[in-house]
Formats: sequence, structure tokens, C-alpha cells
Amino acid sequence: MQTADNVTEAVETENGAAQSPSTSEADTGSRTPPASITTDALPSGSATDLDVPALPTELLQEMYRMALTIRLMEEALLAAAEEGQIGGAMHTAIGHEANAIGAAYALRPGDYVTCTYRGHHHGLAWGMDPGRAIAEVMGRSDGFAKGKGGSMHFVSPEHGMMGGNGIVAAQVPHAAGLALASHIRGEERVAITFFGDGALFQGVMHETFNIAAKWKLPLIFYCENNRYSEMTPIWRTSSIEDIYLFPRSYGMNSMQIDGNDVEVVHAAVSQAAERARSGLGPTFIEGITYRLAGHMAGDLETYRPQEEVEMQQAYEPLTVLRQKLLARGIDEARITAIDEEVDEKIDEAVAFAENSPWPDKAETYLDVFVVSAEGE
Amino acid sequence: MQTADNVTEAVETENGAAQSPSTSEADTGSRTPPASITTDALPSGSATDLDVPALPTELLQEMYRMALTIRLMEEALLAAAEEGQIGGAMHTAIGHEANAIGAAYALRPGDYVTCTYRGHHHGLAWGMDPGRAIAEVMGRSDGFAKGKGGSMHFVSPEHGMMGGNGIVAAQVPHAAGLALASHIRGEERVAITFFGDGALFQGVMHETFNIAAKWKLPLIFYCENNRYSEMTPIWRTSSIEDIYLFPRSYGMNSMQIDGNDVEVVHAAVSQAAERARSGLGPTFIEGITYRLAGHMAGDLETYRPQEEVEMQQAYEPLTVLRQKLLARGIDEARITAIDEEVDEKIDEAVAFAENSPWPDKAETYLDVFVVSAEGE
Amino acid sequence: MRRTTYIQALNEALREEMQHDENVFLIGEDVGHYGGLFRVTRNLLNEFGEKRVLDTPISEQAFMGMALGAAAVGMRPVVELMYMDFTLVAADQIFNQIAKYHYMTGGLLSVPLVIRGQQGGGKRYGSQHSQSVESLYAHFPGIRVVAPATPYDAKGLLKAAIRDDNPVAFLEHKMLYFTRGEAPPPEEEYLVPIGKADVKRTGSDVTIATFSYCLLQALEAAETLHEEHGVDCEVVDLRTVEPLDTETVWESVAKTGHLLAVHESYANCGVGAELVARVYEEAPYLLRAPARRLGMAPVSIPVSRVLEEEALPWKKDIIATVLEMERGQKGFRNGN
Amino acid sequence: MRRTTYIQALNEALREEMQHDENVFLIGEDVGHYGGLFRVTRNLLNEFGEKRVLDTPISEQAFMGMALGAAAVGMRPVVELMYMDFTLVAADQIFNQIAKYHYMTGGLLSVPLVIRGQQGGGKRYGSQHSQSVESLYAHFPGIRVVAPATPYDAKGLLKAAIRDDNPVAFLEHKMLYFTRGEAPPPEEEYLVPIGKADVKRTGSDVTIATFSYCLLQALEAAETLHEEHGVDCEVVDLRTVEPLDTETVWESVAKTGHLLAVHESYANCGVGAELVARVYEEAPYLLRAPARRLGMAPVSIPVSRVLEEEALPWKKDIIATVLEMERGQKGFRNGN
Ligand SMILES: Cc1ncc(C[n+]2csc(CCOP(=O)(O)OP(=O)(O)O)c2C)c(N)n1
Ligand SMILES: Cc1ncc(C[n+]2csc(CCOP(=O)(O)OP(=O)(O)O)c2C)c(N)n1
Ligand SMILES: [Mg+2]
Ligand SMILES: [Mg+2]
Repeated sequence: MQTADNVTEAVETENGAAQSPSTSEADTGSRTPPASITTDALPSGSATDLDVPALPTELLQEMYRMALTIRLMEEALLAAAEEGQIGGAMHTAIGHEANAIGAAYALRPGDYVTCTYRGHHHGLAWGMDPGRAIAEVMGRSDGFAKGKGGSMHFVSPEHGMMGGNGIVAAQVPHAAGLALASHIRGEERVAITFFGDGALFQGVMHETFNIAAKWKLPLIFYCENNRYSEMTPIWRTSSIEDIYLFPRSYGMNSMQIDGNDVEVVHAAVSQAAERARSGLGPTFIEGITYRLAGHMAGDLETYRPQEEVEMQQAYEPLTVLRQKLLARGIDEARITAIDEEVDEKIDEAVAFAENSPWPDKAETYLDVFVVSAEGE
Repeated sequence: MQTADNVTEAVETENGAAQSPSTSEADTGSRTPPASITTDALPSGSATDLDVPALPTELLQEMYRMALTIRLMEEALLAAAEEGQIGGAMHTAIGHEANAIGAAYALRPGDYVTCTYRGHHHGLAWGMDPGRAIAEVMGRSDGFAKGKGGSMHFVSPEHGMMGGNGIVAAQVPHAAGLALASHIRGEERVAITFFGDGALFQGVMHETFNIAAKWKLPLIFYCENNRYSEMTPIWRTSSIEDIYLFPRSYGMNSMQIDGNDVEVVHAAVSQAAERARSGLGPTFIEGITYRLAGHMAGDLETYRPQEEVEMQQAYEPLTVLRQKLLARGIDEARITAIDEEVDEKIDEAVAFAENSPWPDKAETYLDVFVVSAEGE
Repeated sequence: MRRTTYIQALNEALREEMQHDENVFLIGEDVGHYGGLFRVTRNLLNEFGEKRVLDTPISEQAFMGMALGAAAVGMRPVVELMYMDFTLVAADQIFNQIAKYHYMTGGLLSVPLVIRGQQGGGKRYGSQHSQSVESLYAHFPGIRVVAPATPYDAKGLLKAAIRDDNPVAFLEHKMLYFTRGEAPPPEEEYLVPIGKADVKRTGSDVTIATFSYCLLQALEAAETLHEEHGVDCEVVDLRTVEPLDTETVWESVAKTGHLLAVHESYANCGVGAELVARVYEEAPYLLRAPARRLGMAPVSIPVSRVLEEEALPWKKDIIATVLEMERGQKGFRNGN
Repeated sequence: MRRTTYIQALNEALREEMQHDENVFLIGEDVGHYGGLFRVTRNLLNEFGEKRVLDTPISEQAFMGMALGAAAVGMRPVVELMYMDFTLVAADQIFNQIAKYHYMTGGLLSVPLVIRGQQGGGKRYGSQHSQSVESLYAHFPGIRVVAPATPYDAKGLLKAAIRDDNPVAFLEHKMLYFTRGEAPPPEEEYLVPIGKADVKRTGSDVTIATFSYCLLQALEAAETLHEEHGVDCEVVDLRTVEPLDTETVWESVAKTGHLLAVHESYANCGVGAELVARVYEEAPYLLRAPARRLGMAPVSIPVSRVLEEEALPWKKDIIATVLEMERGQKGFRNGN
């Protein structure tokens, strides 16, 4: 039987699961991975005839600032998690930034977004304040949800952010419902929902494909295909290589794009939003991307070779954005100035969060039910 | 508040739901049905290059006998339901017979089958005794499941019948599990699972498509597309017209066939079984068929024009089988002899069921858990 | 007051609320063109059009999740589950999402929606179409649970449920659909408040706390107990299962000294056990004998008439349990 | 006896049963190549190969249903749910199918399978990754529910669960995974029977009936209560939640006269309420004061450390409740 000591040990092993030592080698299954994952940013079938207009340099600079803000916040969060300031499962978006940013800038105020447990980048791209976001992840009272939702449930209705979710694919029908509300009310709003490659194998995703396609809902399905679901590569669980082909069977407009390039993402989401607003129904976008950090804080990443991660550095959103800026004549000095500005901003955000008071214990019992006069 | 009288009234209105008067006209939705459903047995896209060998006349005769056995049993059950001998939701397979029969004769002893609440035809085609089947539907002790499962849960492991199901699509992963057992054990058994057109919109169906295709399970997905889900036509809920295209997106072998023709069904299932046994994985078969009776006993069928039902009489399995027999030189007299023989058999089966004792009350409490010595 | 059926009362409630608030819409299988398998939504498509009465494919997870999404921006979806057993198909959306959404978002979003449909045994529908789910719903915080027994209460509570800013599970019972009762005509609008029990029969010896179809069974049992055994039961119709109106129940127990909770969901970890646990937490001094509960036998609800009857916790069992309570105790009766 | 961790004990149990019976196979997300998110299935793919350790896509409904199918023909699947919260995603397959299959088929088929995974709070995983589901599982007849607290019990019960001819929900707790305890070495095989409670601390004043991680909390609470308040608790580890070993509990209550049931699933319609209801049905005469229960507060389990702590029914609450029971009663203490 355990002694009190053991109990304490267990209590203190935050993120113990992911930190426990691993013996498995990188995948050595009988089936082999497709070449694309180790040789290129995009699988073979990814060419798309999408027309990608150049975005104004000013906007690219803003996007770079946002991408860096996300990146640095994620890094700050990882550090805080290591210190034990953050518990649970915290999934960072390092490497995913362009998907959120390209989409956010392509949509309008009033549009809706839902996302997954990996939703920090969407939150920030949609305008949520990093200080309050970090406070939320740390469970402080200044968090958007007063520390109740945490990392997996980013939410801010004033920014159109209608919620992250801890259950794979559960947020997808929520976005369809938001699109339905817009449809019933005759509004121009569209909804976009983000999910991972693994979400394609949750049944509710397919149920929603069919309804959205049939009812021509103003909805954008955005898959951030980072080629892994937790520690399992997508090629080991998917019956086909190119995910964007699934929604095609519902008669849905569907494309595979480079999710690491903000201009490409922006173009794809703009096109999809236009279709949606003009009553042509939903679009599916598969953004090929890569998660540079672990699945969640504490992940030792024993399931993938380090070279794979390194190879991906050449294609990752910040690198791509920096190249774009340089090509547009923005010089290193200007970029460094942005870097310093963002760095400072995140330091401040962390300080804000760390100084945010813990919620009052009484808060535990609030928000279970809406307290209202109506109906009673 | 109710009086005791009202309570009694409610108790006695068996199948009250379906029998309650209807005011809705046949569908008058803003969208119109595809022409195929009112003009032909098969939707336009149904041509298939399946090679359909002629079956021996002897076998066709046996199939006719089976089809009639099913038909007459269903009619007897409808009559019994009207008398109040059967409660709950009883779904007959009138018009669906060929799907089950063609498949059953194409498979081997030792293969597995799972089906839906509409599973009487599978049960009989797989060899279950009509007397005990009727007893089950009536809740008598001689039923296969001692009257516990009833109409929606036909089961007889000795015949490979591993269970009907009251939940749309729930039986589909069960068959995948049976196929998996065969796969793990290195056996030659295949599993077939039957479901309706409406089941394509339950998420678990798609989850199972992916796993079965990825693992190359020896599994046959058989969709009996009768063009309705309860009272709603499939064209009103499906984003595409041809259901067999969905599984194609999983890289699965998939075909659309005439489900009312036993020879076509036999050929399709034989081919699928051969593929499955030789390790080529699952096949999806969409058998186009039509339900000539209501969705369930008591259905007033206000949701479809009577002409539609009448038009379908020309294509229904018994008609088709009779034509085949006549073409093979089996004369009317011989057919009539079979008819009489089957008629008598069903009379006997009904009598057997009606004479079967009610289960003992103590039976209520049995079969919740397996009582066994092992492990304890 | 005129007499109306339970189904008619529900249909009126839906119509009135759809007229009252354009955010109300109906979604589910066969609810539109056909008017619902049990005809509860009959004619509403004609009156309100295809944007407000939505026929779905058989995709409970998706349309339940869509209801959440629409409700989060102020729509008021009324979702029909054809059988409440299908709760289990959409369980993630109902219990991991809808019940928690207000809380997880720190109160930023609320999801005012109603999940309604019929449940229960008595018509030989078997294991997967006869379950009662009130205890399941009550176990998860964040969702109100209502289960009226009369047409009057059904109408008033459905209207209140639609207006409530919280998700509400509205549980009908297949045995109640064709029952009739008094209710004011449509022009006399009324609501029945969620969370208020109603004493449907006064009595002095035992308090039977119940709801939904079991209420009718309890009332019949009370008659028999009175006539044949001289035991006088007070029958409290809880009407709402979450929150429980324990105040009204304890008031009754203060009089009778005896409590029997009855429901059709499984006894094990059921609402009856909850009521027993609460009376010992909150008001044990009121009891003159152990509180009891009665629920469905722990079996998967068989089809066969004789077996289903045996499993159901109805009149016969209520009478037997009350008599057992009586036998266990001298001076059981307060009255006569 | 050597000391081992809870995770190691589980891993050994799986390995031994896979060696013992070739029908046993593992299925779930990340269970194969990675060895399980919490490393419970570590190295088993290497030892038993890809046909017996199956990495699935994120398709809980499908692989749960597949487990049923395979079990129906004599395989013995052990299904891992990465978090037991995902029970709700596969709820139809678990409660409408697996729990009912033996019954619905009139006993013709049985589905010997184990659904295992970790659950519970204490690590700030929030609303959808911290729930305890034992009361949910126990509500539905047809499925056994086991929730061991020590490595010894975990190993013996997992082996018993795999050999049981019924479906078994095997509930681990994330706070237990790295705890250590004594267990015989692998060569000394043992099983712990399902359905037998175990007195983990003897005492004279109050019986605390609990299981899983709450057991450790109860043991700590008992120490504090003893040292600081002179109250001597007997702590009964139920180990199995379905069926409940009420015999052992009543035996203890016969001695103490007081019962407190503690668990981490929601109090409302929970196992604690069930135990309270049963003691009043079966052995009310043993009690010298009202039986009580304690469970998770009725909130959706917040992420914030301070809020989560407040919601959990742990040591502090156990102590407070026992002291409340004491205050309510003269002559509370049997001993000293
Ligand atoms: C229904 C459900 N099953 C399993 C999990 C555990 N889980 C969390 S994230 C994850 C992987 C998801 O992969 P993917 O969809 O590719 O998204 P990514 O994490 O790669 O962004 C899994 C299995 C979950 N949260 N919900
Ligand atoms: C999950 C679930 N949702 C709804 C139902 C109610 N229901 C029973 S049969 C049926 C229609 C099924 O249609 P289809 O799959 O086309 O099969 P058919 O009845 O036409 O043979 C429905 C909606 C159910 N049994 N299960
Ligand atoms: Mg991924
Ligand atoms: Mg159909």
C-alpha cells in the first residue's frame, strides 16, 4: 500500500505522463512513412491552382509581428509549464502560426471561429490579449474565462472566438451551428473551424460535412495537417494520403494548401469566405503544416527523428515570413526592431499574468447555470 | 390531471405513435426528389460492370422459396402486430428480400453477419427457423433470445448471425470487430454488415470505413438503399445522390447494384468475399432496393405517394425471381406448389410461436452478467 | 378549461414559443415534413418554414453540436431526439459540451437550448428504445432536467424550458403521449416554473416523490393502498429532476414521516438514491423510518411483455414497497 | 515483496495476460508504437506484434464497437481510452451495446472485454479531461466497474478483469500512476477477485467507504482525524464499484455505527448516494447516525489550481464531513 510520501510524489509530478521516460524508438512499424514528411514541406499531391495575390507589405509586417507574438507567448508558456505554473495538457502552436494568421486577416469582424485545445494562435490572431491569454492558461482571475477553461478552451466572444475544445472534432459542429444561426438570420457572417488531421477520423466530422454541404452553410473547415496525432503519424491511421479528398465525396469544395505561408492561407480562406457569403456553401482547406514543438508541454518527442524537425525549420512560418519581408525590402534592422518590441510585449504579458490574482474560491460554484429572471 | 382511464388508453395504444392520424401530405418540400425514385428501380448512376454469372436453376428455386418464406413471415408478423401480439417498433423487410438472400448464398458457413432492426430477412436467409423467429418477435420463450431481444435483435451465433441492432449504424463496427478477430486469428472468415441509406450519416460508419480500409479487414459493407430513412427521403438529407461514392474516398472498392436481383447481389457479394479472403480488404456494396411496406408496423405511409409504391411492384424481388424461374422453364404449377408449401410452413411457424409459452418472470433477471467460475 | 392530449400540449407550446421568439427553431429527424415520429412537431413546418423547422439526417452528434453553436449566439434551438436513448449517441455533445459550455467559458457564453424527446418502457420497444435517462442527465452539472406528467405541466414547462437561459433536457414518456388532461386554451398563456414540485395527491402516511409516467402509476397505487390497505399516500410530482425541489418534498415528509422515491431510470445511482442521500443530509429528523427508493430493475429492459412488466417499477412494486415500509414499523399510519 | 509503480503493475498485468491467453489483444490510440500516452502499454508491441497491439485512429466509437465484435467470438480485447472522459464519445457503444449485448441476445453471446484508462482531477486538466466516470458506468447494468487504488490491487484486478467473461470498466486515476506499493514479483502470479472490498485501515468510530485515489486521501484524512481529533476511522477500499461488496461495508458499519461514502465522480446520482440508499434498504439498524456521502462538487471541474482544489472531494472535505458527523451526535466515538 502507498505511504503518504508516494501520494505527495504523485501530486507533484505535473505532466508526469508526458515526462515519463520513453524507450520506444522513432516509428519502426512494418509500414513506412510517405517520403513527403521527411523530404519536403508538402506531400506530393499538394499543388493547387489557387490564385495567390501578394499581400501589402504593411500587412505582412503586421502578420510577422503577430506570428512572433504567438511564437514568443508559446515559448513563455512552455517555460512556465516547466516551472510548474501550468498543469494539465498544454498544446502549443509553434509551427502552426500561419494557419491562424492567414485566416484571421482574411475574415471580417462578426465572423465566428471555433478551434481545438491547440488554439493559442487562433486566440491571438483573432485579437485576444496575450496577457489575459497567459493568465487564463495559468488559471488566474484575469484570464478570459477566469481561469476555468485554461489552455484548451480559449474563448472571447467579442473577438468572435467561440471556444477551443478538449474533445477532438467536437468544435466542428459548433461552428456549423454558428453558420446555421447566420443562415437562419440571413446574415453575412461566416464561421471557420480549425481542427487537426486526426480529427478526420472522428465520426462527427463526417456528419457535419454532409449537413454543411447539403444545407450550403457559410462554413469553412480548416484542417491544420501537422502529420501527427499525438505520438502517432497520420500515415499510420489514415486510409488515404491526402486528407482533403474526404470532403470531396460530399460534393464539397476542397483544397490542399501550404499552411505555413500566410499569403496562401489568406488567399484560400478569402476565396472560401466569399463562396460562403454568396450562398455557395462550405469549403474544406487542408493546410499542410508542422508542429515544431511537442504535442504538449513535456512531450519528449521520442516518436519522430530529430532530423525531421530540423528539416522543417526551412519551411516554418516565421522563416517564411522573414524571407517575404526581406524580399519586400524590409531590412534586418526593422525586423530586429519588431522582434524586440514583441519580446518586450510578451515579457509584460507574462508579468501581467503572474501578477494576476488567483480566482476566489467562491468562483468555483459560479457559472454552472445562468442566473436569470426570464422563464421562471 | 389524468384519470385512470386515460392511463389505460395510453397503455393500449400499442404502436400509437405510428398509428396516430397524419395530416402531412407526401413530401412537398421546396427541393424536389430525383426522378429515379418515381420512374425506375435504379437511379441513373447505377450501371455497374460487375460480371453476373447465371445461378443454377435449382438454387434460384431455393432462393425463391426463401424469399417467399421471408415475405409471408413478414406479412404474418404485420397481422400479428395489428392484433396487438407484437409491440414496440417492428420493421419488416418486404421488398428487401433479395439483398439478404443473394448475400447469404454467396457466403460460407463460418462467416459472420450483423444487421439492423430491419433484420428478419437476414435471419431467415442465414438459416434461422421462422417459428423461433416469430416467437422471438412475440416475446415468447422459444424465441432465439428467449423473447428478450425481439424484432430488432435477431441473433443466432450458430448461423453466424451476430445480432441486429436498434441503433442506426451501431452494428457496423461490430462486424469490423468480427472481421478483425478473423484477421488476428489468421482465419478465412469474412464478415458482412447490413445497414440502410440513412446509416451513412452516422459518424461511426465513416470511422469504420477508414479503419477497415486501412487495416484491410475482411469485411463487406452492404447498404440496403431503400431511398427512405423512416419518413424522410434520402435526397432530402444526403449531400450527394449516389451513396456508394462515399466509401470511395477511403480508397475502398465500392459499387452500386440492383439489390432486388438475387443474381446481381450474389455476384457482388461473391466478388467482395473473394477480395476479402485474399487480403484485399473491404468492399462497399450499395444495393438499390425499395421498402414496399411501411417503415414499421402501423406506419400510415403518408409521406410517399401510393403510385411510387405501385411502380416499384414491377421491380420487387419476388416478381423478379418469379420471372427468372419462368424464364428458366419452371412452370406456374411448380411455383404454385412452392407457394403452397411455404404458406403452410409459415402457418405452422405462427402456430408454433403462438403456442410457445411466455418466459418465466425469473428470466427477467438472468443474462445481465455471465455467471462463470473463471477469473474469480 | 378544455381537455387536451399530452402531444397536443407539447405542439401548442412549441408553436407559441416559435411565435413569441424568432430565435426559437426546431431541429431533428423527421420533425419537419412528417411532423415528428410521434407528431409532436406536426404542422409547424407549414407555419414557420424550412429555416425554422429543420429535417436532419441521422446525425445526432452533429445536430446536437450545431444546437450548441447556434445557442451560443442567442438562438434557442429545440432539438428532438426521436428516442431519448439516443442521448448516448450524442453523449459527448450533451455532457462534455452543452452541460459544460457556460462554465468552461467562465460565463462568457451560454447555450439556451432544449433537448426533448420521449423515453420509457411499457410498449415492448426493448433495450435500446425504452430507457429512462433522467438520472444520467442529472448526474452531470449544468443541464436542467424536466419530466412533466400531465398535459398542463408539459405545456407550461416546455414553454419555460425554451425561455430558460440554460440547456434543459425535457423528458417526455411514450406512455403519456395519448393521455388527456385539462389545460387552459391557447389564448390563456401560462408557464410552469422549472424547479417546483407539485403535490398531486395529499395524504398522511407516506410521501411518494416521483415524476413523469411513474406519477400516474403512483396515483393508481395510492388509490389501491388507500382502498385495500388503509394507507394514505401523499404523492409529490417533482416535475423537475434538476434542480430537485427538496423543500416541497421535505414539507410533505414532515407530515408523513416516510419517504419513497420512485422513477423509471435505473435504481442504481439514480435520482431516488439521490433523494434518499439528501434527506439524510438535510432533514433526517423528519423521518420515522428509513427512506426508500424504487427504480427500474438492473436489467437491459426486455421486449417480452411479461419480462418488461416485471422489470418496470410500476404500480405493483410501489404498492409492495409501501406495504414493506408499513410492515417494518409499528404505528406506521398517521391518519384514520 | 518488491515495490513497484501503479503503471508498472498495469503493464505487467497486460503482459502476463497476453502471454496467458492468445485471445487477449490491446487496441486504442498511441498504445502500440508509442506505448500509451501514460506508458501503460509500453514495449508490448515489440513483444506481441502489430496484430495484438493495435494503434487506432481517433475513432473511439468504431474501435469500441470493434472490441464488442471481436469479444463476441471469444477474443478478449483490452481497449484503452486515453482519458476516461472519452467514454462519452463512445457512450452508445459502451452503454447501449456492450453493457447490453449479453442480455439482448438472451445470453447467446457474451462480450468479455476491458475498457481501461485513467481519470480524475488534481492535475489541472480541466472540464473534459478530469472527470470520474464510475457512477456513470455503474448506472447501467451489465458492465462491471473496478477502480483499484494500489499497485497490488491494480495488477491483480486487471488480470481478473481480463479473465472475466463480462465487460469490465477498469478505472485508473492519473494521481495514482506514479505511486508505489508492494507487489509480488512477476513469477508469483495472483489475481484479486472482482467484487471484494478490502479494509485498508481499521478503526472504531466511522466507516469511510471509498476507492481509487480517494482511498489515499481518506487514509491521510484518517491519520489527521486520529492525531488531531481523536476520531478513529475504518477505511474500506471498495476496489469494485459494480458489484458493490456491501457485506464488507456493513460488517464495518456494524462496528462503527457510522458510514461515509467518498468518491470523485459527481455526488449527484453517484455511487455514494447509492451506498446510502442501500444501507437504509439493507441494514439501517446498524447506523447510529445518518449515513453520508461525498463526491465532486456539481461544477465542470475548472483548470485553475485553487478552483480545482475547491471542487475535489479530498482530504479536507473528508475531515470536515467526519467532524460534522461527530458534531451532530453525542457519544460519537466508540473507542478511546
Ligand atoms: C475524442 C478524443 N479522443 C482522443 C483525444 C486525445 N487527443 C488529444 S489531441 C489528440 C491528437 C489529435 O491530433 P490532430 O487532430 O492531428 O491534432 P494535433 O494535436 O496534431 O493538432 C488526441 C488523440 C481527445 N482529446 N479527444
Ligand atoms: C442513432 C439512431 N438515430 C435514430 C434512430 C431512429 N431510426 C430508426 S430506423 C431510422 C431510419 C433509418 O433509415 P435507413 O438507415 O435508411 O434504414 P431503413 O430503415 O430505411 O432500412 C431511424 C432514424 C435510431 N434507431 N438510431
Ligand atoms: Mg495533427
Ligand atoms: Mg432507408
